[in-house]
Amino acid sequence: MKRNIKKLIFRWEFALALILLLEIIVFGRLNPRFLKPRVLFGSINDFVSICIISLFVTFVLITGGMDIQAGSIVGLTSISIGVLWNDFGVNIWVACILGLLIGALSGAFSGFLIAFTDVQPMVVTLGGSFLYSGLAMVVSNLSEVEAYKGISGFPQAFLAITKGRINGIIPFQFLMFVALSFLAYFLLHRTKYGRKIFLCGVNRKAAEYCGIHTRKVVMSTYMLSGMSAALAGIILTSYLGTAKTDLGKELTMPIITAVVLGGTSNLGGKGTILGTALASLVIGILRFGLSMSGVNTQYLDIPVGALLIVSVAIRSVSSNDRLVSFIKHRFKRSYQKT
Amino acid sequence: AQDITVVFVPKLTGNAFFESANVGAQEFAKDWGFTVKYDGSPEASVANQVTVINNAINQGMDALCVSSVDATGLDDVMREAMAAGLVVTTWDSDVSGDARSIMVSQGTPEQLGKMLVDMLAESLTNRGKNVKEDEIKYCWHYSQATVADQNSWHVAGEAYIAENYPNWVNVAPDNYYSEQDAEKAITVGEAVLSAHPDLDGVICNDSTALPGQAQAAQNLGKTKEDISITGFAAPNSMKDYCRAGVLERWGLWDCQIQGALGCYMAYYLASGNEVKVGDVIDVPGIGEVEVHPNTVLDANAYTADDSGVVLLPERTVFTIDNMDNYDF
Amino acid sequence: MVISNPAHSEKPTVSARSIHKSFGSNEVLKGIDIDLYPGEVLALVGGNGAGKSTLMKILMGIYQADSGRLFVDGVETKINKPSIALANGIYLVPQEPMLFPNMSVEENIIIGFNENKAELRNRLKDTIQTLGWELDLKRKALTLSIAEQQLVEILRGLMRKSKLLIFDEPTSSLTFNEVEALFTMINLLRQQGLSIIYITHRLNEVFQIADRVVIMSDGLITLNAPVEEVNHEILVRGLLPTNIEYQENKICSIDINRECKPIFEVNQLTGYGFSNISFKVYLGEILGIAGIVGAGRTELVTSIFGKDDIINGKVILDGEDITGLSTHEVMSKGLSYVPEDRFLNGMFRISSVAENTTASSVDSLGHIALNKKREKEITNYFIDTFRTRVTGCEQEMGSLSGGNQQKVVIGRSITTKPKLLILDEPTRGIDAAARADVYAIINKLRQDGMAILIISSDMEEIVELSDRVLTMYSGQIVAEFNREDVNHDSLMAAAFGIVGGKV
Amino acid sequence: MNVANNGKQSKLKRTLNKLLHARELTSIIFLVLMFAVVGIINSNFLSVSNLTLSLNSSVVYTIVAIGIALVIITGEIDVSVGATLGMAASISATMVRDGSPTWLAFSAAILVGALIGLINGIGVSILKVPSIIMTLGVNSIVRGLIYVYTDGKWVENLPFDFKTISQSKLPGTGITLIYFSVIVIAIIVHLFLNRTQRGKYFAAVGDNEGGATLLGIPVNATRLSAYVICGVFSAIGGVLYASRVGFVTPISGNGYEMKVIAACVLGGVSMAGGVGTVIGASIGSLIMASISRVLVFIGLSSDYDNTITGCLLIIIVVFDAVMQRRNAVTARHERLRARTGNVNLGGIK
Ligand SMILES: Nc1ncnc2c1ncn2[C@@H]1O[C@H](COP(=O)(O)OP(=O)(O)OP(=O)(O)O)[C@@H](O)[C@H]1O
Ligand SMILES: Nc1ncnc2c1ncn2[C@@H]1O[C@H](COP(=O)(O)OP(=O)(O)OP(=O)(O)O)[C@@H](O)[C@H]1O
Ligand SMILES: [Mg+2]
Ligand SMILES: [Mg+2]
Repeated sequence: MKRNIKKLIFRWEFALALILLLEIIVFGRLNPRFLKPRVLFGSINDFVSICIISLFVTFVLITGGMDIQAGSIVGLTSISIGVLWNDFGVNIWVACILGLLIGALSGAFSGFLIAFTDVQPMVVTLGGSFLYSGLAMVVSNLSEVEAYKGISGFPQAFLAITKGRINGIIPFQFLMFVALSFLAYFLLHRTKYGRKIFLCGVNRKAAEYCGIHTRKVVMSTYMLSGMSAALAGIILTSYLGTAKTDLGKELTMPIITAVVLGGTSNLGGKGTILGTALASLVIGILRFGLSMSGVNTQYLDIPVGALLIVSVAIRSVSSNDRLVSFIKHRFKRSYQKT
Repeated sequence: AQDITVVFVPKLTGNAFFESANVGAQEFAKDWGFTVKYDGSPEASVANQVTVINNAINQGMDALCVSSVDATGLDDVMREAMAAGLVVTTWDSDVSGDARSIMVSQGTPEQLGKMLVDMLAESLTNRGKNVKEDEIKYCWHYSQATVADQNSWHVAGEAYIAENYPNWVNVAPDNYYSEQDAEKAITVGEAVLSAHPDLDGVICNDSTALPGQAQAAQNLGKTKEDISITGFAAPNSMKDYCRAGVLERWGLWDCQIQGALGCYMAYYLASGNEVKVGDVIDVPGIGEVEVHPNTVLDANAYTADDSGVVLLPERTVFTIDNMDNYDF
Repeated sequence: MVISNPAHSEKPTVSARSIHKSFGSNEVLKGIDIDLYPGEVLALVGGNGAGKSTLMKILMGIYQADSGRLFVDGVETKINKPSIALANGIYLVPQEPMLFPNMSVEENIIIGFNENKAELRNRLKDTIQTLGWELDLKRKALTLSIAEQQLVEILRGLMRKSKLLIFDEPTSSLTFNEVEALFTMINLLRQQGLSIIYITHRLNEVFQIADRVVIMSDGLITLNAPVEEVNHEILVRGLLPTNIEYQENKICSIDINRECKPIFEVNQLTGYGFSNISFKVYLGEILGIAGIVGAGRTELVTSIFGKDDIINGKVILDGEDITGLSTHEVMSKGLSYVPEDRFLNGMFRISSVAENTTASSVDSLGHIALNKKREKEITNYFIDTFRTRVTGCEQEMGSLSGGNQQKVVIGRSITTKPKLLILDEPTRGIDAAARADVYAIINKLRQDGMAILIISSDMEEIVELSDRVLTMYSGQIVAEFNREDVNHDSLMAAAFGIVGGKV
Repeated sequence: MNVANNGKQSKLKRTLNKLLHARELTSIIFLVLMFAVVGIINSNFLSVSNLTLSLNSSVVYTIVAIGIALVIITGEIDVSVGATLGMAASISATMVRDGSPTWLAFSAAILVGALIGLINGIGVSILKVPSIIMTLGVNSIVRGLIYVYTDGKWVENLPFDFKTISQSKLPGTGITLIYFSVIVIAIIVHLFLNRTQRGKYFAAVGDNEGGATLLGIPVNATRLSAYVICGVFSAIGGVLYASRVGFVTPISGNGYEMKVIAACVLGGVSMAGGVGTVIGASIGSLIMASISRVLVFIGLSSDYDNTITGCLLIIIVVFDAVMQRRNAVTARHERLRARTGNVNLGGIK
């Protein structure tokens, strides 16, 4: 029992949860409005796409891959839904399903290239990020609405999926995030499929020798992250009430940041959904809290970057025996001197 | 009302146009006695603006003055802000009429499109072209197909050309884009000039594209005698090129006044005053402005008593003669 | 402090005093004292996980001892990184090759030297010539087999003009003649006054090369004696854990019915690296394949396993044609393979022992959700039957000693209950006790009716285990022996392509 | 023995062989192919003046790509180069605008670049923060600091002298002195990496860190210096950017990290470390820098900009990877085939 607690305390997720708590306390003191449940929970509306996508980009990173195209898929999905609904008269819900399909296909295409030709994932998804944002432009040209205008006027029911709040406090987006976190957790940590993802990430060759279809597994993770990006595209379209080609273009770096801060190794084989979920909240709440405390949006990158470096540095230094013993040694010596 | 804070939201920070507007707003607000909080994200995106506006609501600010990156994408959050008791105005780039009270506009797309074309026509005339009869080859070079106002000027400008100068030929009907990347603006600019050696003019309705295009011409050793480049950019960023004889004229409106006025309207309403369409308001230090119905910008616009447009400031064409009178 | 030993006139090159080292709560070295004298070859033997590699890594500065002192030429020296060890003339040929995969063999060997390049090249060519090894210096290291990598590592060591040269199981993948050549070289170095540590699990090598034997067990030195004072018997006894009865592991031959249909049949198989291979394996039979490094045995079985193209011929498993199927399909038809390169193809370093054990049989662990209870059962079963030394089934695979890792990998391969099990160098790097365990396991498996194909570079092993032996040479089968005819010499001759006195 | 065989080969043949098998060749072929196709569509593209312009305008990409290639070769990554470039550009631009001599502005920029590189390097090699995290964090911070430093304003009206630095031509050619110097730098770095003991450490560290440590190669120092050099080169890129563009915005260099990484990969630098040359990276930069120019000449709508950039990138890397793999497999098969049945290949001599 005691050992279990000790184990828990030394887990990275625990540290993240502490940071989150600390943020809430500190920002609550700086600006009491921050603590209003409606405000605090409502803040997730503005970064839920990062949370959702990073859950599934975690899968990709665990296989040892990299996904910097998710942001472009958000825009592609959004504009596709808009064009399908506006110009092709497709029912909005059918359009959403088609949107998910488009996301899945986009992810699968990059995933296919990565898995079957062994080109470095970062490069393929970099190409993908150009390609899909370009395709979004092409799709928007199919519409009679000019690209810059954005397609709006969606049915009320569609807009409502992101407007509702439970008890007027907890927004639907938060529930979606929680539900998706559970789904991702189950998939990654509780299923055979999830196990295969880890095995592929630790040693893909050995996984091959174990009879695992590593190509399918690797490809599927990109498909999943593509679908999650599509979902984020749907949510953003509904939330903003407009379908645009460039939605999500600024998400790439925050997504990767959330995933790696969550403890996922970019070398593959390591990572947890809980970590990613917490990290995405830590970053989102940090940005929100700083804004609430009056920090100008354009300076928010500084504290976020600092948090990223400092927390990961502390973690890696404290897990590095050599450095720790060196520091202890130093400390002891200076302690003895005084 | 005491201690009113207006949150002044640009499309993006770090852009000369918006930074100048902020300078103007801050200076005037000091005299007028309220606080302007300039808050925006370095990346122009709807989602980022929504975040900034939500933060303003949550912080309990009094008023908003927004230049929207999207014509409709901010509607919901703007309405939410109104419901939360904030005064919501826009400037430079509008949202739906019912999602804000006052818009401070630099003019309609038609006016601005016409201005761009007129500046080009004048430059061409000054170097001896017959704009009514010669086959004038021209193209547009700006930031991106997704940027709302620049595109609306382009569309209006094209319509104006079709009507008045049917003899002109657009060598690239799909336009050239440089994505607000200054270096790309030069590369694209150079490529445009090399790919079309017989080009007569380039319209750069983007404040990054214009200096880039001018620099490109300079790199290729072209001057205003070889090619007519014009567009919208802050005077400071173009003075050198104008002196070097690379371009003859370009334009903009006084964005400092515009920013200040937008914030003033927000402040005015937040102090408890009411404004109706047709009112004339005396703005200290600037002068009298009239509130027009929304239909001055768009014939099909939403009309209501409490939603109107202020048309100011006047647009200015800069040339070697007057540019030193402006410092922004 | 100057350390001297009455038995030696000279001062020791390197000495270690009361070295302690723990990884977490696992105390690996519990006070090691050791002296290394010039011109002496010290054989270091000990079970898997005894701490041999750890001690060597401490000498090399890769790990730091928790406490204890190191002396070089009698002067206390802090060796806290490899460059210091190198500067002090200490060089370690590591247990697992650590080459630069994208560099050529030559670059791999000469990098890090400050000598004149041309001279270095000549010296390298001379060394290779002396050894008589077959190595293309222009090849990229990533195309080398594990055995070839070991050759390169050894060459690196021989090229160094060091005072203390450490070989950590350098010959685990090598066959007779490479080992012979290495020994000639070591003798040469010994005459030049080098001090050499030679770690091995092959006890007969100890008597071939060593001047002194040191046995390590559980982090302590339990025996330190001149080689003349020990014999095979003493060594074996000294190596075995005290609580385990040593049983001379004679594989009892069981009756194999070669009349009925073979479980596995290869017909005129030709692929890359081998040609015209035909053989049959019967139920309960152990078929050994002997050969020297590069004979094409690994290529043969990996091609069967779906890892490379088959040009011609047929592979039949239990009546089904499995020629050219993918690895996944081949496995599901009932074939398992334990790869020779454990690091590259066999293990998941940062995964737990449990995850490693069940990696081949993930699909049978529940429907969609992973049945962790079942996983634990399976893992514990294998830990118990294989006597794997782990702290628990959650221990990270990479922190196991080599032998224990190998046991986990073998365990994994039978979780799928295969009809035919192919073991490629199954006891590479495994200690005597573990080897006995593995043999016992193999024996049990075949008694349960599994057919087994063993590839090994260790002729003794082939002789001891196989019911029937094939020898391969240059990609072809050159001889077949029945159990009764198998002996070391005939195998050796066949392995070099000499059958019946002619080449 | 093979050693002997190699010795017999004439030196010329060997050099030729080496050139033919160099990875850079693929990149050059693609470059030539791309230029040829565009030239067929629009012959203006192949004019001497346009070709020299293409070279000249790739200068910023090239210098940054050389820097980042060093880091990638050691097996790490640096996504802060864009921010470093922006910072260096802002600093040098404000200084020359406010009247400092160019050399001083240049030195200050380089100092800042080196400092950022040093911070990255310390984080990665000493604190052992994974490089993607470290540089992502530094990227955010430096981006934010640019806003603090410039107050979000553009730096405009740079003196004419400063702008002409990037424009002065090598006598008798259309090539700018700057581009020429960058190519000289590329060659020097190339020689350093391939001909010197120390230079080879970079690839060794990226290829196998453990192995490098074991051989006493100063892994940390090598990585650290790779980052510092990368920071310095990014800063040089920043100054060149400022001089070329003539004004500096706070978003200068945004997204350059991805473009130069793409350039490196196009030039055959492996993201896994250990493989690649700066010459390749320079060629890749030329391809990357030419894409937007090419599109103008093809006359395709700029709406297709990203689509085509993406397709080109994917096609080139996939094609290259498939070819490389095929070659490796063929080579392996040939070697194995040569072994079968060759009775002389036994180990004993
Ligand atoms: N990096 C490490 N972290 C944790 N434990 C380790 C580490 N390296 C080795 N160990 C543990 O130390 C013990 C000794 O390992 P070592 O590799 O020294 O054994 P060895 O004598 O070389 O065995 P083998 O003959 O199998 O190579 C083992 O129990 C192993 O699990
Ligand atoms: N990735 C690769 N690329 C090219 N060649 C390779 C590659 N991997 C292995 N090889 C070749 O395969 C051979 C395999 O190793 P090895 O010399 O051990 O032969 P083998 O058939 O396994 O011999 P043994 O009979 O000892 O198993 C190597 O000699 C090497 O030529
Ligand atoms: Mg060992
Ligand atoms: Mg083999």
